[in-house]
Amino acid sequence: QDGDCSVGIAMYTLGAPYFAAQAETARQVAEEAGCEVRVADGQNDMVKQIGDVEDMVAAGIDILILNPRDAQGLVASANMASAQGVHVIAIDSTLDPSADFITQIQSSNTANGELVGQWLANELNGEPARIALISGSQGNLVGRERRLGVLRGLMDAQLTSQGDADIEVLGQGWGNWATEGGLTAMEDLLTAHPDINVVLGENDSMVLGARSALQAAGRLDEVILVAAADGQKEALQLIKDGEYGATGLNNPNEIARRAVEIGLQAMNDELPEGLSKLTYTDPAAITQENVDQYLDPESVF
Amino acid sequence: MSDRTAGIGEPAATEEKAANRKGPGFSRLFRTYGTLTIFILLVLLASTQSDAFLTERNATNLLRQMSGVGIMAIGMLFVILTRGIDLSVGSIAALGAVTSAMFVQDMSMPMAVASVVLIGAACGAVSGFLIAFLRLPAFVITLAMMTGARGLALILSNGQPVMPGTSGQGLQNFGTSFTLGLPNPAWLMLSLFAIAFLILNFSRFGRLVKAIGSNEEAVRLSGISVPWYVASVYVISGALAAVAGLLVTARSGVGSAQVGVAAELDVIAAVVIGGASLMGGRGDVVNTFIGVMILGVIGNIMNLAGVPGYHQQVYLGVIIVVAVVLQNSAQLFRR
Amino acid sequence: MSDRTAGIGEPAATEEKAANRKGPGFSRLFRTYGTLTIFILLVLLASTQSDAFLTERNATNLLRQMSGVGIMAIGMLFVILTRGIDLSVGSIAALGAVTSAMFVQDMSMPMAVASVVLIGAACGAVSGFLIAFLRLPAFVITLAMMTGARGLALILSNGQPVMPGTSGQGLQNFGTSFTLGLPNPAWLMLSLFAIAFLILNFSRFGRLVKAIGSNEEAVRLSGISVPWYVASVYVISGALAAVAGLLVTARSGVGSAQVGVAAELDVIAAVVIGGASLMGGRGDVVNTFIGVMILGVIGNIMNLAGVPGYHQQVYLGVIIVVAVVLQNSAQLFRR
Amino acid sequence: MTALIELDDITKTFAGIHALSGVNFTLHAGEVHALCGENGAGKSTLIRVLGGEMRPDGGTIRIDGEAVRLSGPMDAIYRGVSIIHQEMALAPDLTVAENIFLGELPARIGWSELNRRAGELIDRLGFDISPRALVADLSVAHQQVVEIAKALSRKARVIVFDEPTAVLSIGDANRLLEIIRGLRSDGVGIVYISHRLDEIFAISDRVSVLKDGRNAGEVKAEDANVETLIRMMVGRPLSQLFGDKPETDIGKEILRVENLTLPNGVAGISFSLRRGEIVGLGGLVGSGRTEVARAIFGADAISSGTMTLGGAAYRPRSPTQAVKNGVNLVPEDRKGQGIVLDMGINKNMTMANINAVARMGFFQPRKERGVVGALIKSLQIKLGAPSDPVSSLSGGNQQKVVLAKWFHSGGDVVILDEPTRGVDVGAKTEIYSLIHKMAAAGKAVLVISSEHAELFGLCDRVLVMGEGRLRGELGPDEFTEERLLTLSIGGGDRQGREAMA
Ligand SMILES: Nc1ncnc2c1ncn2[C@@H]1O[C@H](COP(=O)(O)OP(=O)(O)OP(=O)(O)O)[C@@H](O)[C@H]1O
Ligand SMILES: Nc1ncnc2c1ncn2[C@@H]1O[C@H](COP(=O)(O)OP(=O)(O)OP(=O)(O)O)[C@@H](O)[C@H]1O
Ligand SMILES: O[C@@H]1[C@H](O)[C@H](O)CO[C@H]1O
Ligand SMILES: [Mg+2]
Ligand SMILES: [Mg+2]
Repeated sequence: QDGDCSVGIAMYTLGAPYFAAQAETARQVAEEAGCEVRVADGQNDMVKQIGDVEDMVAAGIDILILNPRDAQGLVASANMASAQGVHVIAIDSTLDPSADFITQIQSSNTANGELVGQWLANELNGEPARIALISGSQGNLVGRERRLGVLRGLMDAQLTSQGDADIEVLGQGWGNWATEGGLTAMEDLLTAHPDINVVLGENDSMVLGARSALQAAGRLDEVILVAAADGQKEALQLIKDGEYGATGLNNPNEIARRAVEIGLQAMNDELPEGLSKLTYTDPAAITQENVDQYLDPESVF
Repeated sequence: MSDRTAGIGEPAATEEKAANRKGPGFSRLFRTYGTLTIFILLVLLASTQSDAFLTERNATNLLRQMSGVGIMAIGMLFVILTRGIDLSVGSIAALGAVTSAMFVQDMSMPMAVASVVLIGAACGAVSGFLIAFLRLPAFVITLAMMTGARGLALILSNGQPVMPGTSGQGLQNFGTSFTLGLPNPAWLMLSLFAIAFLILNFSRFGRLVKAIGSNEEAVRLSGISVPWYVASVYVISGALAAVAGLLVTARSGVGSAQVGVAAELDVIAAVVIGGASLMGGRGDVVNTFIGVMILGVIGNIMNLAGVPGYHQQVYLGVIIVVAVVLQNSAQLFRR
Repeated sequence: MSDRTAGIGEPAATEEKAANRKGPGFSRLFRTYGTLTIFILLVLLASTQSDAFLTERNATNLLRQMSGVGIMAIGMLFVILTRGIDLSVGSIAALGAVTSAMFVQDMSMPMAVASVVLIGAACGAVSGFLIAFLRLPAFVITLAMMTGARGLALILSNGQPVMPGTSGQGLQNFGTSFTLGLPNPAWLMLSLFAIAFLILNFSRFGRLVKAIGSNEEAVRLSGISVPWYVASVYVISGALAAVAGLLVTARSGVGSAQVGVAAELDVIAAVVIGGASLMGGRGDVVNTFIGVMILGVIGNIMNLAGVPGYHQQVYLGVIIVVAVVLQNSAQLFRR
Repeated sequence: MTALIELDDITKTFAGIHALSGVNFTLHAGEVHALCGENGAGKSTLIRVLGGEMRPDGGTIRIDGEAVRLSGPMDAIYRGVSIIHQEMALAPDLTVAENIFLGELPARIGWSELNRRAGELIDRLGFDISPRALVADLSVAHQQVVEIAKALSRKARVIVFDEPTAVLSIGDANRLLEIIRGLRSDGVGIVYISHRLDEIFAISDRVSVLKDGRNAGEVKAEDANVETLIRMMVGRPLSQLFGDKPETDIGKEILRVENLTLPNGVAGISFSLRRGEIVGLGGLVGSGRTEVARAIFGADAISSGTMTLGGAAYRPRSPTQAVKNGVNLVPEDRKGQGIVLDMGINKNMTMANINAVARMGFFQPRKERGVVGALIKSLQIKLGAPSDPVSSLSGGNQQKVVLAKWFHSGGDVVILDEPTRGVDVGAKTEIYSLIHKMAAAGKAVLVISSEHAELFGLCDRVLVMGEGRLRGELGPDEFTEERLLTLSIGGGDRQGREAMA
């Protein structure tokens, strides 16, 4: 049945572990189903990704798994692919719902943020939040949703429990989604604002880096570490060991697996009735209490 | 002294030179057609790798995909001819992408386009002034502009993609439709290449730009205001980069400040694969176009043939080296 | 010439000039101390912006944060002295980061470090060979290496962070601890700068590297095998870039293929802010170090003062231009 | 006595061109053997072969009677052969001492020792140059001295000078000849290449002439004179080197310079030029002639002073303004400043007056072809095709292209800085006749030259500079080397004679 099924996986970047894992899982699942697979690395460039999609469609794919660089920018590409009879599934980053695709699968940054924020409010237990914020990259919408999600959740939880909110974001550093970026950003934040008690990062990698900085400064004990997203296994291990507060569940493998499965269903005309255009994975704040449910030392990510 | 015309002070060498010297003749030939040869080899190779390659649809895709890099390569060629370099093109493209999405909301299309081009030209003028009149190193000045223009694009857009809204429909229509079987962005790129060809080969400006790259002092001492010419090439490069950014907005329907990150590297690579010398004075429009297409085909065929992402980068590196080796093979063999 | 023996170890100083000709004398003075002046101005400015700036802790941070860029800048200085350029340092650093995390798992520390350095040197050797022996343009060759080495790092790590595990604890201990009040990475950078100083000023190798950038033909005609020297600087640059990558792993505890994206631009900017000329032959170790620190202080103070992200980029661009203008002001005023 | 160097039947071809065919050349210890010939005759190629920089296609090189195959420049240096190149081979960013010992720097450099040794060598040559000075800061003459010191440092038994005086003024050239005499008496064998025949007679024991890559003869210097040498080089007698000065009407004053003072020490320069006049500007190196020329041309800044052009105030801020006003300059450094080497001959010729062959910024190819064709014809430039790069021409013809450029631009004042530097005798006579043509066309011509014969043969009067001042003017009846040197050195006649000796 080789050749009957061809899957294109167009990632806007493979330059971060999360995406590499996502693409890898999608590839595995599709190959197990007997499909031929091609993976494209958009290298963070919207124009390159548009070209990648064009090339894949020209090469004759049946299913397109698209993690779009830009919600609007890839609309035309998705429409074009669908018009050519390709079954398009969007994953992770948002694709504008006006586009022609089957469904979008992603975690809800708002829902995750709400849960992580709540957990943090509990942990602070009335203490004011003095936050060092470590953001991903400038102009990134996902990052914005994540930080606002957690801050919103924190604010709401404080209001609910105390009737007021005492939250101060002392500084925002930029860590480029990466461990070493989080490390450097944290060093400067720590120097400028020695009196923080929370580190909030937009993903685990950066918080892991920030943790190294805190460790080197001997400040690990006084600071709560939380990430808005991912559930990277190194972070989960630390959560289990009680050395890392919480993170939002954003499992790349789960998202990829479901996307490919839906794509195959669409190809075989077996789509479930009433599939909505937006499929959120279940939100969760991963904490020491529930970490065993998510920790898999063998997983890629 | 009746026979002064007959070879006084002139070793019979020069006539002989033109007639007999095979080395430089061959080298000249390869310098002119080397890029084309590489391109043809690559196309042949590509067509064995995927049936989809030699299709009209794919050719169309390729032209459209490379239109931005192609347009920036034109400006870069002018810059490189003067011995300069422009690292800011990607960022100026981002500025162009963002501002075009903003301007079409409140201006007529021609006004919006003109304003975008003007902004790009203004960025180029700032770099050009510093480089040409204050004689500061182009690498660092355009590096600073690269940082600055990107920051500006982010500030203007507030880091959010700018939606041109319904008023931007005209722009998007232009960007996504075809004329006479070719995508409009491809037409735009091809016409700009044609204009550049005319300028570089038949105009005073083009000739002097080339001469400046070869020997700036000689041009200056010929009574020509070199700094104006040098500054101009950065203005051109900036304006064209803004156009490239506008095209991205036209194609994608959104003005993003993330456009063109690291584009300068692709653009410079294309120009050099097209045989231009970073030491100035050497390079031409047709080969630059072919250089752009070579770069495009490399990426295109790897996608078609399903080369996995990370491996693509390694192959890309290897193919660039092979292209440059071939490009310089005439020179290599001569030694 | 009575005082000929005075001023031991001062290759650059000429009393003759300082005494007799004011223009160039002043220019030389600024060429030597200009970078320092810029640095001092910047430090003064910075200390008015944030109380945290002039603290020991911040100075320590700064040195540690710049250790990677600093180490790569040493290699880049050698490359730039020969009129070359190395765009691949960031990618080779990534390769170094990934391989060091891999190697410490199965090798003794010294073996692992040696292997990492060797891999960086090998990448440099490939570029160096192509540039020096086949005389291909450094810009494009190292651009290809930039793409290729990054691809390799990604393939080796599968795009995932490589955890050195418990066997990597030694490395991480080194990377995160202090010796005599200074972080170890800072010590490493400072010692490498010191070694580079000795090599560049007191060794045949260093002087010939400088001479090659100044007039390659002269060196060749002195019977020296220029290509070996040119190739060597890329080997050095590659090896040092790998060390910089290893340091990142040592500091952060994971080996990531994302290390050093666009680092080449920072590194080159630092070297040029340090007064080196991209036309070769001009540049020295001390000023390069100051150039690295200038770049570090710019970013550091903006972070401390809480300049919002997008604006930082615009300021960075402006400050780089100002630094280069000051750096070249002697030359500007003279005209 | 076996010859120090014996080149036997040397052949060298470049892609079809016979640069050398069967050339023989010998050199003994303690002699100066001059090598003459037109541009492109093969002189430089022959010494590259001798210096191990090029491998000959055929023939034998014998050093001390032993046949050798030189593997590279180092091999030649090791065997005692040092070459001082036409294009100077120094690294400007390094110090004098480093440059002297460039090929043999110790792995670990001890600066005091290196500087001491360099100082000794420079002292031995009788110059006062700091070993720690950067070469970039030295005058051309001093750079030449560094080159010689470099050769001495290698204990060279053979030193080859390829046109060493082309960039030197007569005073420095004379000091150089003095050094060479010293080397000769120390037993060093010298090969001396020059286009200045007077020097050849002043210094050499034997003269070999190359023509079209072959031996055209060898004579003892004492048995030869200028005519015989020229005949050997050119293949026929050259009756008049400077040609007939056509009767031109010296017209109205066109350029007047008053009290011109420059930032670099040139001060109080006043003179005027009239239409149809050829005025010389003589003096020693560094006397500021080039700088005066560049200032008039707007290429360098002026501190004070006034100029008038055709009666109107003239103060150019750039060469562009000078050219607009009809002031032209043929710069001294042809390759660096005069032409764009890798651009077409035709394109170089029209560069200074593009508007004459272009409309609305675009070239009119037919018009340009016409202009170029006429220029090639009237200047008798020998070339393959007009679109060939200038680099394909011999030095003399390259120089004519620069002249053609200004011929075409049609200015009123033409300044020629060392117009015949590095140009062979045949081409020189043609350039002289061009200069006459310019004057005949009513231009005012100012010729800077370090060859006194040239100034005297060509000019109506000669201005003499020394140490940045205009020291005086010589009329045709005062045209003697002695007068010129006296003025330029600024002392009494005794000093002048010394410099001559
Ligand atoms: N590397 C080369 N490649 C090709 N041709 C060359 C090369 N070097 C010299 N030639 C040719 O060989 C011939 C001899 O040149 P050479 O430089 O020896 O002349 P020359 O006698 O030194 O002239 P000049 O007086 O102008 O210095 C010329 O026709 C020249 O064009
Ligand atoms: N000994 C020296 N040291 C440093 N610079 C010097 C020296 N001699 C000359 N120069 C520089 O070069 C300039 C030489 O002047 P210029 O070239 O105008 O002289 P010239 O009379 O035209 O000599 P030439 O015959 O070399 O053309 C001086 O003004 C000075 O700037
Ligand atoms: O979810 C992903 C990962 O967190 C990645 O590390 C950065 O971008 C986000 O979109
Ligand atoms: Mg010669
Ligand atoms: Mg002069």
